[in-house]
Amino acid sequence: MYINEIVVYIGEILVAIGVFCDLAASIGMLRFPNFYVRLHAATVGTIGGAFVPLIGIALIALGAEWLGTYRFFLAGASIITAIIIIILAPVGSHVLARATHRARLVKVEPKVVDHLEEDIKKKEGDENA
Amino acid sequence: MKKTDLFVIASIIVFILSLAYITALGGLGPLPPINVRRIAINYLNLTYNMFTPYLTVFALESVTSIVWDFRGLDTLYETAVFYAAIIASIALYRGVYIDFKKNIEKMGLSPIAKTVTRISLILIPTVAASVALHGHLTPGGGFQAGSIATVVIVLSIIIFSRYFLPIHGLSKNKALLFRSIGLLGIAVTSIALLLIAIVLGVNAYIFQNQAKIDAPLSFPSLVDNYILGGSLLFFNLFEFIAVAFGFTIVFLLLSISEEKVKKVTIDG
Amino acid sequence: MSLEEQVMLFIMIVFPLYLLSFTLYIIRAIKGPTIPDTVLAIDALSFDIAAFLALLSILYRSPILISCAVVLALWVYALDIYVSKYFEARDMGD
Amino acid sequence: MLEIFTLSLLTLFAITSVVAAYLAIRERDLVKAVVYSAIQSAMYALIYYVLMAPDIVLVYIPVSVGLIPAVLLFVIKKTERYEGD
Repeated sequence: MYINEIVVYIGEILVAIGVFCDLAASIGMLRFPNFYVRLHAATVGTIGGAFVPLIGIALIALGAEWLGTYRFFLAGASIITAIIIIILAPVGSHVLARATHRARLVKVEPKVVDHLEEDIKKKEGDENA
Repeated sequence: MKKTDLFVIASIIVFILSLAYITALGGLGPLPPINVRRIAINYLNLTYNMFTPYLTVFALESVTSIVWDFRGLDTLYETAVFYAAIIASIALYRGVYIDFKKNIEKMGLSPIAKTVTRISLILIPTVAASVALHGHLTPGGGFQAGSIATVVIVLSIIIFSRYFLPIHGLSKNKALLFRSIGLLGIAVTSIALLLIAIVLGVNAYIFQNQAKIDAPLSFPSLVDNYILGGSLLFFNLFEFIAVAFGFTIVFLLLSISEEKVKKVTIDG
Repeated sequence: MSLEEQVMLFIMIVFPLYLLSFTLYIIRAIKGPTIPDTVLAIDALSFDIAAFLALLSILYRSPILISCAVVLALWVYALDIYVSKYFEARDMGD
Repeated sequence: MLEIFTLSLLTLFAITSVVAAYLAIRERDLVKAVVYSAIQSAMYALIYYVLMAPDIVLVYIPVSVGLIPAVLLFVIKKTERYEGD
């Protein structure tokens, strides 16, 4: 009989972690200086702030008997959404960062070394020579 | 964003809020009543009510229950609008052929994006099919599922390149064929009752799926205790096919390079 | 306190925190000096909203609302891909 | 309590959509305008969600966030990015 409550409590802990990650990511998104630094905050926001709470919501839905039969639909769809997010979100930010660097839209400002830029310059030099 | 922009936005928001406040106070005419009206109560009672099997529509969703008997007409008009748009784009691009290129390794975006897209090529159509086949139980239906499935088409055109779909066997003409199959399915579903009625020698309505007083035939709503939803299942399935392949045609044509189109349209 | 009331109370406590973080994301999305900033902010915002919509469907006690979350997560990824393809390639079909 | 939260959610989405629509009209850079209009329509979709119309949301998000930006970006790539005077 206690299995429902245990599942719901685990789910609530996961949602609470998600909310914390979400707040941290949004503050970082606002305060960080440029695009490449903001990518870190976006990672926290998508994986910690969307994937983890969706798993938690699936657990809460499994334990929530007052929602009726359709709670299994809710749990399954949450897990599918979580899988979609963990597959697609990193690729989205990767593609965006690659395009930004290639089109030179944002300057890589606080940098020690930028191997990608050196490679591109070397390639262009080879082509010109 | 400049300071004048901020000022204009703030004044627009204040205007909208004050308009909303005046409307809520009843300054622009009488307010509609808050409690549920009688026709809404009727719809809610007759949506899925097992105790009155002669009046209920056996649909769990109230939007479906409202368009229950007219879902065929709903589908017809949706497809008609879309049909005109697709025919226009095909006519605009007449004479332009998508060329065939085998070597597409170096085109498109990075290898990471390509690998992940190969996974989602299976994942996304599954989600779309579940939305289409559950259209009579949960929110969703043919148009929604078709537009979800279009994600795959657009992503594969943009991430791999415009040659990816023709290489894997989905050329423009084949998409047109599948779309025609979808349209044919919608047509057959809408006149199926009439055909059966002609054979049996009774009256029937086209585009409708409930038995009337003078027309005894209807699509089955329950099969072996599973809610089937009459003709809704068939309409959703065929419209899913029609919409998905219609969008495929549009995006395949849009992705052709501009020089090629100019050559055909200007030189004739 | 029953399990139902306790879950509802928990969601009520979480709700304003979500609203606060949405506001911050939206400020970045509107302000964002370059286009990638805006798109990145919309990206993170929409994935978080997808999680929040699932939570709302528990709060409103209507589980069938969940299918919107899947659609939102899928299409925002597509928006990323369009914008980056626009900047990276010479032609959208290449 | 639930009503207050729901109303504040609606207010946030509605005000954001007004701001995004204004910026999409004013913007000279058409790619940026497309992104702003995507924000505006996503906010409208969420308003529909809160008002319990999931069918509309399922149509509105694909068409306004997915298909219209795709078509517009295809077309902008074939013409010009900046709006003339």
